[in-house]
Amino acid sequence: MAECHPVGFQWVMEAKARGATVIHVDPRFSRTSALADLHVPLRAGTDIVLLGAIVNHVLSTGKDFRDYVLHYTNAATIVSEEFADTEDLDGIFSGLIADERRYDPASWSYAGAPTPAAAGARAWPTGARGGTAETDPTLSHPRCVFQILRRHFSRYTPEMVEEVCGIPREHFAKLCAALVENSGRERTTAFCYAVGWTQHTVGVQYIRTAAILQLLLGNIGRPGGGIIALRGHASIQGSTDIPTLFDLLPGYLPMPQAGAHDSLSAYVASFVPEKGYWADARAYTVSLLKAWWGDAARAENDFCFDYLPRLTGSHGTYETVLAQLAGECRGYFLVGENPAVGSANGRLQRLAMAKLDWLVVRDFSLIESATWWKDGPEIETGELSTEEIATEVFFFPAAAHTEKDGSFTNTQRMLQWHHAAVVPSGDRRSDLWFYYHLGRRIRDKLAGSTDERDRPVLDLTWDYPTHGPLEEPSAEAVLAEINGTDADGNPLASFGALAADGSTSCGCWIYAGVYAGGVNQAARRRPGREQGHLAPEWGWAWPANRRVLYNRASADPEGHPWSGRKALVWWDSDTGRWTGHDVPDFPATTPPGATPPEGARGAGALGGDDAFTMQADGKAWLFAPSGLVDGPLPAHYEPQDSPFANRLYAQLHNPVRQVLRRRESRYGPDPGAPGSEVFPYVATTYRLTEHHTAGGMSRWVPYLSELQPEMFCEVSPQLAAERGLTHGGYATIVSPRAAIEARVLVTERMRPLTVQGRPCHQVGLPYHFGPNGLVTGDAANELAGLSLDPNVHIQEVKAFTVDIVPGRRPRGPALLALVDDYQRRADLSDETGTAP
Amino acid sequence: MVPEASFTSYYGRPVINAPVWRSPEVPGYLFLGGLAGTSSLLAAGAALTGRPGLRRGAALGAASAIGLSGVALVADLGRPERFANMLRVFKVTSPMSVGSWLLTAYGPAAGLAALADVAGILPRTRRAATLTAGALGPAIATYTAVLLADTAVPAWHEGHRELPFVFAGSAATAGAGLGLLVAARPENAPARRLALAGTICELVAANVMVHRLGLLAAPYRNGRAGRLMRQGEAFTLVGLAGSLLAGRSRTLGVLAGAALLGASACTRFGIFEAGMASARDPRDTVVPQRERLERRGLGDRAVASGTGAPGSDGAR
Amino acid sequence: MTETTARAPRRVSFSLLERGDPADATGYRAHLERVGFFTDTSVCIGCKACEVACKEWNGVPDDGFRLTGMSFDNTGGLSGNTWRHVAFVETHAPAADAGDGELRWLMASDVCKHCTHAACLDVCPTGALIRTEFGTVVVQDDVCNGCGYCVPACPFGVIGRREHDGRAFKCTLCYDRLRAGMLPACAQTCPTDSIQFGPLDDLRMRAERRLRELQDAGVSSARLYGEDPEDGIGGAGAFFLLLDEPEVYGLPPDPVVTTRDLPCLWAHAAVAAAGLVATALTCFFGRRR
Amino acid sequence: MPGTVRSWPVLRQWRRDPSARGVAARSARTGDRVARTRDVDRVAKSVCPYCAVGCGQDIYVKGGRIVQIEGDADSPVSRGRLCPKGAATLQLTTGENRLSKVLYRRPHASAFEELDLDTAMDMVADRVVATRRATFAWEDEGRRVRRTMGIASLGGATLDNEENYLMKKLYTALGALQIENQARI
Ligand SMILES: Nc1nc2c(c(=O)[nH]1)N[C@H]1C(S)=C(S)[C@@H](COP(=O)(O)OP(=O)(O)OC[C@H]3O[C@@H](n4cnc5c(=O)[nH]c(N)nc54)[C@H](O)[C@@H]3O)O[C@H]1N2
Ligand SMILES: Nc1nc2c(c(=O)[nH]1)N[C@H]1C(S)=C(S)[C@@H](COP(=O)(O)OP(=O)(O)OC[C@H]3O[C@@H](n4cnc5c(=O)[nH]c(N)nc54)[C@H](O)[C@@H]3O)O[C@H]1N2
Ligand code: SF4
Ligand code: SF4
Ligand code: SF4
Ligand code: SF4
Ligand code: SF4
Ligand SMILES: [Mo]
Repeated sequence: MAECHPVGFQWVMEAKARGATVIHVDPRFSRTSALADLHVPLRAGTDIVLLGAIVNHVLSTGKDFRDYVLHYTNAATIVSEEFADTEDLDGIFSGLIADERRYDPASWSYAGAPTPAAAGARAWPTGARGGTAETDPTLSHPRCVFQILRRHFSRYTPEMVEEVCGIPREHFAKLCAALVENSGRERTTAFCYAVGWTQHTVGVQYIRTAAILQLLLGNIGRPGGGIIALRGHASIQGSTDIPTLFDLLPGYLPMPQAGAHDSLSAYVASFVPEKGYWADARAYTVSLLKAWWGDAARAENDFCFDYLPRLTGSHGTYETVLAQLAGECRGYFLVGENPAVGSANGRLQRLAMAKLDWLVVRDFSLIESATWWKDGPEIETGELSTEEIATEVFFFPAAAHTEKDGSFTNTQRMLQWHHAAVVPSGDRRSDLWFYYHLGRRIRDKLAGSTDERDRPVLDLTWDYPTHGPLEEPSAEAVLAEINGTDADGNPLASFGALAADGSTSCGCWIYAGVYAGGVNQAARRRPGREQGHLAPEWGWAWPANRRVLYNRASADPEGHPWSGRKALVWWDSDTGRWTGHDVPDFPATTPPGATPPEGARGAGALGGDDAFTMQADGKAWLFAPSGLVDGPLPAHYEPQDSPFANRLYAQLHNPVRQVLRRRESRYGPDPGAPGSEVFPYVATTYRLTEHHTAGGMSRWVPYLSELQPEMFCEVSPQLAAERGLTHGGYATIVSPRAAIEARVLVTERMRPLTVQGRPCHQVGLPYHFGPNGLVTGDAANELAGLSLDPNVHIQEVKAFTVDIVPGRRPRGPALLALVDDYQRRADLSDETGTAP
Repeated sequence: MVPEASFTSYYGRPVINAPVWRSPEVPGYLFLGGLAGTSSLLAAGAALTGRPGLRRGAALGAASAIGLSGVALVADLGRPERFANMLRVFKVTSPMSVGSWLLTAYGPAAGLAALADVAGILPRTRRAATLTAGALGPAIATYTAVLLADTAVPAWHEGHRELPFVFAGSAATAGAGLGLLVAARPENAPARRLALAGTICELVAANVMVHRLGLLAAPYRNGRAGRLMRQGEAFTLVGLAGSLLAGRSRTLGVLAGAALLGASACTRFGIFEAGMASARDPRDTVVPQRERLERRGLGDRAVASGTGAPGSDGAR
Repeated sequence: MTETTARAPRRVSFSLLERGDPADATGYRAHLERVGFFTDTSVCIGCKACEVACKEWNGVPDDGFRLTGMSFDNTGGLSGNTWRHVAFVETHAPAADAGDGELRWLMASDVCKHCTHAACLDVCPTGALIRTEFGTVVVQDDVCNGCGYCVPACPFGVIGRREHDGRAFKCTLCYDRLRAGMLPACAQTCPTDSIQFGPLDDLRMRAERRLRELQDAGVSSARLYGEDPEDGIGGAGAFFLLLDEPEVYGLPPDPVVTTRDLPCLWAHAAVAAAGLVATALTCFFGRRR
Repeated sequence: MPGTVRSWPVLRQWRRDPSARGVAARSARTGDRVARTRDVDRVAKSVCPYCAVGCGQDIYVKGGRIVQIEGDADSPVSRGRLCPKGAATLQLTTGENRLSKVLYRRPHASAFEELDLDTAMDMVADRVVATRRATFAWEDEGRRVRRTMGIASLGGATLDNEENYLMKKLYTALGALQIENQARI
């Protein structure tokens, strides 16, 4: 966190100064470790074992926060008889359809009460709807979630942690003690994570494990608690809320699926629960359609629902690359992203771009993704030749944030408006300008068309006011559309006012209220020092300017704060309302002890202790009966490329992870298989404080470039000795797919671990470098393969196997020969490692 | 002495910033200043004692040397066009400022003396100028010792008591050398005597200095500086011997003069290089300071420290 | 910052090593309280924001793009082109410390010390270097002629001459910002408050408190550096809390302003010059052989 | 005495600053120095463009040019602080390594050429229309899909919400659904 969120880290330092214990779990000793009270190095890719063992510790010592667990989680809920755990099936859950590489999640349901998830795979599980799940408040029923959990995590022991993660038992004991002592009524513990946890083939389950632990300890929805995602770019959160993502519509509404969602009703019915805020999803959807298609969207035509394109599977960025290679996808916009360096397996990215008809790059400088056709690594190796590449490339210089109005949503879900300071010069334009005017031109070109397929384009509401000499569209007008309006055209104050009858319009329901009263709430800047620590009048957080989600859980079932020190919201019996420091995340007048009336729907169906208001059952899920595609509980699986066998189960990998069968993305041999010794080390990739991601915003900036001027790798003195690497010299790092070179930093900060009785050396690789810019180096992502988490299709770049040898890598075709040679020695084929 | 093992540094990087002064400009400037100063002194003596040959030669030598030294000085400035800023203020705390003012008085005097002498005009002005230059000459010859010693460069600063004498000796050596070059018997007798005094002073002072420097003697003994210092001593001895015999032969006189000039130049260049070397070596800064702290009882040796990263050892 | 008027009328001092507020001795009638930095390296996260913010504000050129291999330090040290420099030291906790023998990564942001007795300032022949009304030391780039004297004079290796430009540069303690009532750029940006700016007296108190806190927590290696007005430079205007010996961070253990010895130096030079005169006289007027 | 002589510091120094280490040696320019942010025309309130912490930035504008960017002390997120990246924002946005011209590479060409912005926009609009037309599908394996798999887009996390919104809206109307951003990676 000190490395990648340095200014956020000031609050950690503040907490530390007040006596908080800071623990850093990371394979490397980083700047964060330097300031932590305890650094726990572990083998990359094994956190589920560590977290699972803490879960086990909490459960087996009875240290869970029982009142919290009982009321706010699904611990008491009884799970279907058909469910079989990894304990029963040696590492897989019931429902695996191995040859389709997927699970049928039906058997994971609550007994007699299938329940749709609030996120992820949203569809209702098969089975009868409407049942109420049975519960056992004594938590003793063998099929209640609590008991399932106990059994499931019982094999996650301190010994296992030592064996798998390489964390000595004393370290583990310290960690457990610190967590448990810092949880309960009076104290809370927070977990902060980022891509060290997500970029794995089981990334989502990492977070799930942490969620289970935090729920057991009562650390969610409370001040100083939570699982805090330290997200990436300035508006990565915003680009998820208003998603430039294939599977979502604004506000986490799912994109419709081909076959299943041919009408609005079928669509809504497929995922909308009876209870909680999601129950009103029809209103959110209709309002979105109204925002996009205005008067054209009417009840008679299903509000233009049919205008939406449908999914036929996963169409994530890596699938897109495959579609490009197949010649299916022919035009590509890169709008502030540099996949030639930043995405896994840069070579595949560039080979795919070479198949395009046209490519549009909008960026500040000539990043690698804009110039690969003349100076990419494949030109050097001879795999591609410039003259043969038919792709047309357009480079548009982008305006910077200083040159445009707009809002970013930060990692706290807070929107902050930035005001244009100057007008961009030359051809520099905002992306708002680009898309608005591109849309305008396309509409002009299609004007008068009677082709049904052009209707969605022509019916779009696309009349934003423009200003200034450049005809810059008004970002505030767009924000107002996102916020939405009521039947009279007035800005909405909150999503509660949305209707399903077409009378309201709203571009993103969770953002409703950001323009309340016609005022840009995201631009509010009442100085922090003039406000309490939540600073509610600075910017605007979705939903409803709420700063802590699920804050109902900060009070006990009776509505009193669990502790005075940790008060956040509470029930005020005098006024009959929820009140407190934050905007309560609960129907304001539902009393703590309320039981919902029969037949109630939506928010009205929430009971007084249903603190998790987005959940269909009002409870936080220790066990996820739906929503995840790779199991209702986390289980440790080895990374796709790993030198170690899975000590927990016979099943080596996540059976439903996504893999390719392609020459460019071959995987390493299974641990212990012949050839596995060819790639004996674990590599992990990461960031440096001084650079930014794929380098577009740092490798062209002299003041940042001078601070980390060249690609390097970090190795321990022991590994350096083993391989004859010299400090300051060069090393060549070879993965099953590629070879790169890097300067060597020999440092004790890289510590060899003992895993399964043998030494485990890890190689650290910053991933910011590439061939263009002021400072250069081989890109770490050349080494990475395409093995993805099946839930969110994220690539595994935090743990893979490599070999490392002294000296620079060969140039030209000899580089390919080197990799071929390694592949031959390891006996790799396109099939290696791809079994479920 | 602090044991070897406990010397630590930051990756062997120097603690102080080494002078940015270039060679040969700056050591040349030091040498030429010494040469000019003593030459003026000789010229004045010659004027007072009626040795016109020596007077003219020395005055001309002084003027040329100081002229050249001015060029060397300006050449070394980062912003030569701002040379005049040297006279913006007068600072006793700055030997360079003091030197600049000295030069401002001395330079014209030396120039005038030489000009008048060569042209054979304005005898009274010439006499006044020669005596003025003669009076300022010793200051010109020695202030540069203060200039060097008033820095954080260990090999210079720690030698600050002896350095003026080394410089005075070396200036005398150079002046005498010039005297021997420009004047023949019998006018060169004072130069021969001065050679004797100068070389002895230079040898003794330099040896005392280096000896007293302890650890910091190393920069004077090793490397380029060491070679220059040894070469200087050799020249000194040759010059000394030559000057003792110079009464007999003009050729020997000229040779001795050249050797003496060489000796003085080597010493100044050597001292310059020794300073540069010691500035670059963190040990020269750290160890004496550590010892000093220890003597005051402030050493904090309880803390074992070391920069763990490879290549961080500053051991020489 | 408050105007200190109580101490007027000012004493005009000529002494080289005056005590008290250095702005007094340099002609400022109604000057401001002396300000400086307390850099608490125990909370430094080595982010180098201070280096960047300084360069942005002051338009300092980059220092070249070289990987040094010195941990994460690639600017190497203070110079004309780097006025804040973050050192990275990979070491182990001392045996006596709380974290006995553990790997430590020390980070420390170094800067000009704005010495009470500033050698650079003393030796500058042009008056380019001056003491300001804040008690800080700045180079005036419109005056400096690049003589380079300040460079080896500084006992900390702070000031440097910029190639191509020829003038000497160093931290100005953001003189122009102070005059506008703003924080120095580096202090303003420092995420963890490792760089604290303020009146020197306040800072000394804060530093003492922090030192006690750390020592009570078992960090026996914590010590202050440069805060003592009795030290060889009369106390630094920018002082530090360190977790190891100064030289480990590249700082001199016992810095001394060289001008402290200047009277002695001038005396020796005078004797030497007199000796030269005497010798010459003897040579001319002594008994002829 | 003429003014230039009178302002000669060596004459001034004897009055108040005999050692010439302070007020006497001060140049007129030094005497006038003050932060360039003091007399700006405008301060635009902004947010750091790098990471999701969302630190506040103040952008100082003078004569239509940005003269300084620094942390906004009012921000409860950052309290005026910026990390090295945030602190380098001035150089990022005003540095000489940012391009300002549209560039175009023809098929098989070995270099970029400059292209007029208007022409470029029109060409891209043409490409979109043509590719969409050529690749539009109403059905996939008998299921209605109403889409084009011919056009994809990547990026969004560095952009504003409003920009992402227009992108998603336009692409969806066009039937393009391979719309992705950094959230995936
Ligand atoms: N300076 C800087 N800041 C940034 C960025 C940047 O590029 N530079 N990028 C921004 C973006 S886009 C993002 S997404 C965030 C990412 O922020 P982070 O997630 O903090 O970034 P990383 O450095 O990639 O990874 C974090 C750590 O995970 C560790 N790690 C690797 N494998 C494992 C593992 O299996 N388990 C555990 N526990 N740790 C592991 C790595 O050693 C590394 O120290 O940062 C944002 N902030
Ligand atoms: N091996 C490995 N690979 C990784 C990761 C890892 O940890 N390890 N992390 C992954 C993560 S979390 C991320 S987020 C990605 C990042 O990977 P990318 O997103 O590909 O990398 P960036 O360099 O951030 O690219 C963003 C580009 O947007 C440009 N830009 C900035 N502002 C604007 C704007 O307003 N408009 C336009 N049009 N362009 C703009 C920048 O100049 C920059 O070139 O890398 C991923 N890849
Ligand atoms: S640290 Fe060096 S540069 Fe700074 S004031 Fe002291 S002597 Fe001058
Ligand atoms: S280089 Fe400039 S600042 Fe340094 S001493 Fe010379 S004139 Fe003064
Ligand atoms: S005070 Fe100003 S000039 Fe000095 S280091 Fe900090 S930012 Fe740079
Ligand atoms: S800005 Fe602060 S925390 Fe960052 S390196 Fe500088 S002193 Fe350390
Ligand atoms: S200043 Fe640094 S921490 Fe703050 S938003 Fe920018 S990049 Fe993130
Ligand atoms: Mo990211």
